[in-house]
Amino acid sequence: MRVSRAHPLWLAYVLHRLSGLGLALFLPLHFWVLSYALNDAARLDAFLTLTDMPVVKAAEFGLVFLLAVHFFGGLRLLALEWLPWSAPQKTWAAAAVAGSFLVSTTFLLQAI
Amino acid sequence: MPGQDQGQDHLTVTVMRGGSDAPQRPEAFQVPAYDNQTVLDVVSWIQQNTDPTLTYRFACRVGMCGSCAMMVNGVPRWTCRTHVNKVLRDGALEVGPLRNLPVIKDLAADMDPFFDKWVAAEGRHHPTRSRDDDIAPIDPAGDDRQAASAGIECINCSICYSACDTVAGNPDYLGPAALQRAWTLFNDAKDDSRDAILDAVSGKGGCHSCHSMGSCTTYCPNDLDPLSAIAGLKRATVKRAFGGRK
Amino acid sequence: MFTTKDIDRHDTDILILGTGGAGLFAALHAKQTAPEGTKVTIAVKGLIGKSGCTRMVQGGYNVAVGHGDSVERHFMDTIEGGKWLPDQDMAWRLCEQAVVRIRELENEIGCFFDRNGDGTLHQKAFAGQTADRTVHKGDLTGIEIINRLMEQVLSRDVEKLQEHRAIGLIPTKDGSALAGVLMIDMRTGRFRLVRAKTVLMATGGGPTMYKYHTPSGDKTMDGLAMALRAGLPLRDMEMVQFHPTGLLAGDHTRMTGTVLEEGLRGAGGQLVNHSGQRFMFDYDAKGERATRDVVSRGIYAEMRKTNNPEQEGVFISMAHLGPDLVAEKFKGMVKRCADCGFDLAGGKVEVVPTAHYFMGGVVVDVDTRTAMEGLYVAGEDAGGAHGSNRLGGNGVANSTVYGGIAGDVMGRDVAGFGLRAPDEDVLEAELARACHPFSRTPGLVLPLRKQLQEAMWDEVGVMRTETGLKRGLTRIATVSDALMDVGVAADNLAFNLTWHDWLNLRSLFDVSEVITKAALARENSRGAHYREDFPEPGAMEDSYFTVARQVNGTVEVGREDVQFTIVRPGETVLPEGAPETLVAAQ
Amino acid sequence: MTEFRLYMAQRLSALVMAPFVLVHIGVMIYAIQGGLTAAEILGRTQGSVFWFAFYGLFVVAVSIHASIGLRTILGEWAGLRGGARDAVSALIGVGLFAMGATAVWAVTA
Ligand SMILES: Cc1cc2nc3c(=O)[nH]c(=O)nc-3n(C[C@H](O)[C@H](O)[C@H](O)COP(=O)(O)OP(=O)(O)OC[C@H]3O[C@@H](n4cnc5c(N)ncnc54)[C@H](O)[C@@H]3O)c2cc1C
Ligand code: HEM
Ligand code: SF4
Ligand code: F3S
Ligand code: FES
Repeated sequence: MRVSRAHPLWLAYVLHRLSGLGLALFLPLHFWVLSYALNDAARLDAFLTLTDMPVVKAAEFGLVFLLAVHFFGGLRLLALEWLPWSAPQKTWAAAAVAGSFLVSTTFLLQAI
Repeated sequence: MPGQDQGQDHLTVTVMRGGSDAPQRPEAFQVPAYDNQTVLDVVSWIQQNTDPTLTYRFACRVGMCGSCAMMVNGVPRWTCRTHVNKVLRDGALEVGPLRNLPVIKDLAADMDPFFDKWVAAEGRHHPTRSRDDDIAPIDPAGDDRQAASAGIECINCSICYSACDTVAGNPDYLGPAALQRAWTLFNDAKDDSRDAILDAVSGKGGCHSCHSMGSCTTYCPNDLDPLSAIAGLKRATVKRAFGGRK
Repeated sequence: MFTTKDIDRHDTDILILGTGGAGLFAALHAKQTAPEGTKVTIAVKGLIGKSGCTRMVQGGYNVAVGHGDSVERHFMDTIEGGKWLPDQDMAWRLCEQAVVRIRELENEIGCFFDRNGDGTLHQKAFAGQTADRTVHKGDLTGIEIINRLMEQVLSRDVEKLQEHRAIGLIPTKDGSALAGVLMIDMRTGRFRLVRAKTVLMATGGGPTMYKYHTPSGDKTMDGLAMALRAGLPLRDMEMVQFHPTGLLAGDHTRMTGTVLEEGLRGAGGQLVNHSGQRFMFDYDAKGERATRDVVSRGIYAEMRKTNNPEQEGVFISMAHLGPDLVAEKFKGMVKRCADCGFDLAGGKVEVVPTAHYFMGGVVVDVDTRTAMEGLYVAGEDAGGAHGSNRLGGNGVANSTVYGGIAGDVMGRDVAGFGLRAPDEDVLEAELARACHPFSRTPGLVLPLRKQLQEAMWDEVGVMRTETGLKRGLTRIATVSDALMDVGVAADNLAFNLTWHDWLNLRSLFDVSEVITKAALARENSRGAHYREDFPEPGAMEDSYFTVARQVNGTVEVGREDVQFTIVRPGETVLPEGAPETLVAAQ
Repeated sequence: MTEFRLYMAQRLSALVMAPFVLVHIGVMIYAIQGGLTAAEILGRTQGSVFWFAFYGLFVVAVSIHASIGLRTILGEWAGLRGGARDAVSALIGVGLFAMGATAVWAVTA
């Protein structure tokens, strides 16, 4: 049977998990790109010029977005678990998502 | 067939059948609609009038025993106190056994794992006094007591347990109700075993496995808040690790 | 189709039937007093602690601790409330042990009962009490008691047979002792004989043979029906307590009959008839605040006057107290009504008297022993402690007190007993009885249950007459015969609720007949039993109780004199000059 | 490692990363504004003890944090249990650390 469970806290949980997973998958790639610098700065350069391309821009936006989502979601969780407040958790979830959007949009605007 | 009189409105009800030995399969029924009708009434009507082999469970019929919980249109609910109108989608209902528990037959789930975990979470009182002593005077408004009282009205219906995806993914996870019970006891001035409780909820599948997804709190029919209770346990274990005492 | 060879056999030392207050307490106490290594088994028709009525207790637990109250005062209220019919030794033990039991519940089991601001226990007075005596946890006292008991039992080494329904007491060949209990493992549909050295029957009575009733769905008088077949004497069987305000929501919903709490009337709730008139003052000077039996009769009489098939009940109306106030003070009740589509706070809700508690039961001594060696009975299955009327708050006190006593006594007795050989003929007869419906064409069981419930409500209900009761006997017999021709398909017996509906109904028929015959035998009106043709209570000095027994297949009812072992009518055990009541005037 | 220790390690590493993430995002925004070149990046970071420590700690924290996180996901979503799950996640942690360390070395050495 299909399970319905779309409520703010659950969405926040899924978002946090998917963003964490996304970051974990991206991280090795990121490290690999940076390691290029070790033996060939030019190759790194060539790669980095790709950042001008819209696709790469979008990917980068996505990554920073993931990081922001995960960061705020993580802070939300830490607050929720470790600070003894409890009631308006939904507001927290919402605020975290809103905050991440804010940051990533700033980034996007800056980058253009 | 009685009840299926012409002209009366009908509900289309899909019921999950099957169990431990037969695979689950949906079966559709037409059930007459009434003004005051709960999901339990709908299920009962099918068993009493159309299919005598349909299995479900209930006892109190007023939301006190927590025996009648089922999945209703994808959401775990106490069926004896769920008015059909509240959950009907396009005149249809889909009813199944509680999620995250073994199915015995049709709509009756095996609740033993739920209670085994209740016990595993040290979910029982550890006495400091005996029947020969007076009853301890306790300030009902004290902080500890308020925290203990917050979760005390749990009817162990297992709705939160069925709603939680962590339970679904992690068979060791003690689940929201058992952990909430542990938190209640932890705050109970009369309880002797606060350390044992924290130990019990710090192991495999303990409170640290919870991802605060809050489905427990969202769907608890008694408006209890296991999410916050579990957060309380996490806090208490962290405090203890840093040498803090309760 | 089944023979005794198909029965799984299983042995234990102490067997407990039922997991209400009585059953769970018995398990705990048996573990405490029985010799090391004694095997304790609990078998229950539903899930442990989740079935039965103890869980549904709202108002609370009567116990004389504080507010100037005393065991003597609790005892006198119990005797007078029971109209001098209670077994006085049982009533005394109930009041005396309740004091210990409540401390055990708080201190050892872990219950938390509501406190006053200064930390002491909060106590209130139900109707019929002369002291603030009722300990409670909000209006969900039963959940607190049963959950705490349940987790204590679950965490001990007790064998659990859940969804095991007892269907027959199997004695030894000479019939003097109990050998074991025949059960159906409901989940698989298989039969199982559990032999034990001692057996506690705590299946909780439950007058669910009435059209309107409050008890949980698993309670269908199985215990008393089994005791009847085993030839045990049953007392006070005419005494069925009706709660005045059961919800009336139509016969297609299981909500019908469930209790709207007593406190609503206490707080000023008004009962009005279909012309919008308050009527309770026509029946009693206390109006809506009169005791349960009086209000139930008032409502019943009013319903009869109206005699409108469309509008059966009367209405309870709270709105004049201010909907917000009502919603706040009776949060749980208002929410429950709202869930079912009724507006208790602002509108009016249709109500009807509803069968609530069964005072009658197996004759036992103060140690819960019965006439049959090895069989003990406690809780609502046992008769005697309440006489003709149970005070609100004495029900759960009774089940927990006597459950604990049963556990202690069985724990001590068990060493002196061995396992006994069952009478295979009785076993075969009980098996055949349970299998009877497989030999008939399958049909619907529900309509017959409805017919029984109508008959009991009409003829053996709140008000009774000889003609009505006799008519009742005929109606019961007719439908009972009809049941024997309704079959159940035997192709899938695993968790087959329809088979169990059939068996439930069988028990209800058997006990309904006893209730009716006992009601015929009592030619006066006491407590819950009201005979329109004998409205007087009769001289208290000459009080008798009824004892019913099945002899050669027919139910015979006799009368026995009440023994005033502690106090005689007109006297009191309270010290001289003790005030009439300690409850501040409302 | 007990569940509780893993929990603590994940939360503490997250706390450690929090300021790093903010700074890192800030730097990226700043860098991207001018368009990135390898020389620009390396010019800023190479030979800097500060950036070495900064990214070094970041890498340590993230390896711990992500491997524990993936361990949970492997358990709940991939049904991996017991030793296998611990081994896989430890491997991921070590791998992340190795790659991260190489990268940090590359940009700061
Ligand atoms: C709605 C409601 C409110 C009440 N409020 C109060 C109150 O405020 N104060 C008060 O004092 N009393 C109250 N009572 C009465 C009180 O609940 C009972 O008197 C008491 O709890 C009975 O306890 P018990 O252990 O005998 O039976 P129960 O608690 O009813 O338990 C019976 C057990 O036996 C099991 N069983 C039944 N048949 C079989 C079988 N064939 N085989 C195996 N197991 C079987 C059942 O499943 C159940 O587990 C209330 C009752 C109801 C219905
Ligand atoms: C400062 C930033 C970060 C914070 C505050 C943070 C916080 C958290 C927290 C609290 C959790 C636990 C979630 C839970 O158990 O439900 C978590 C999980 C996780 N984190 Fe982070 N994190 C941060 C950065 C990162 C980074 C950079 C990565 C990627 C490499 C990452 C990957 C993960 C993964 C994979 C999980 C597991 C998700 C889950 O269990 O649902 N995190 N994070
Ligand atoms: S916490 Fe709520 S949902 Fe969970 S078992 Fe208790 S009452 Fe049911
Ligand atoms: S739904 Fe599950 S993950 Fe935690 S907050 Fe509730 S227990
Ligand atoms: S039947 Fe008891 S909670 Fe629904």
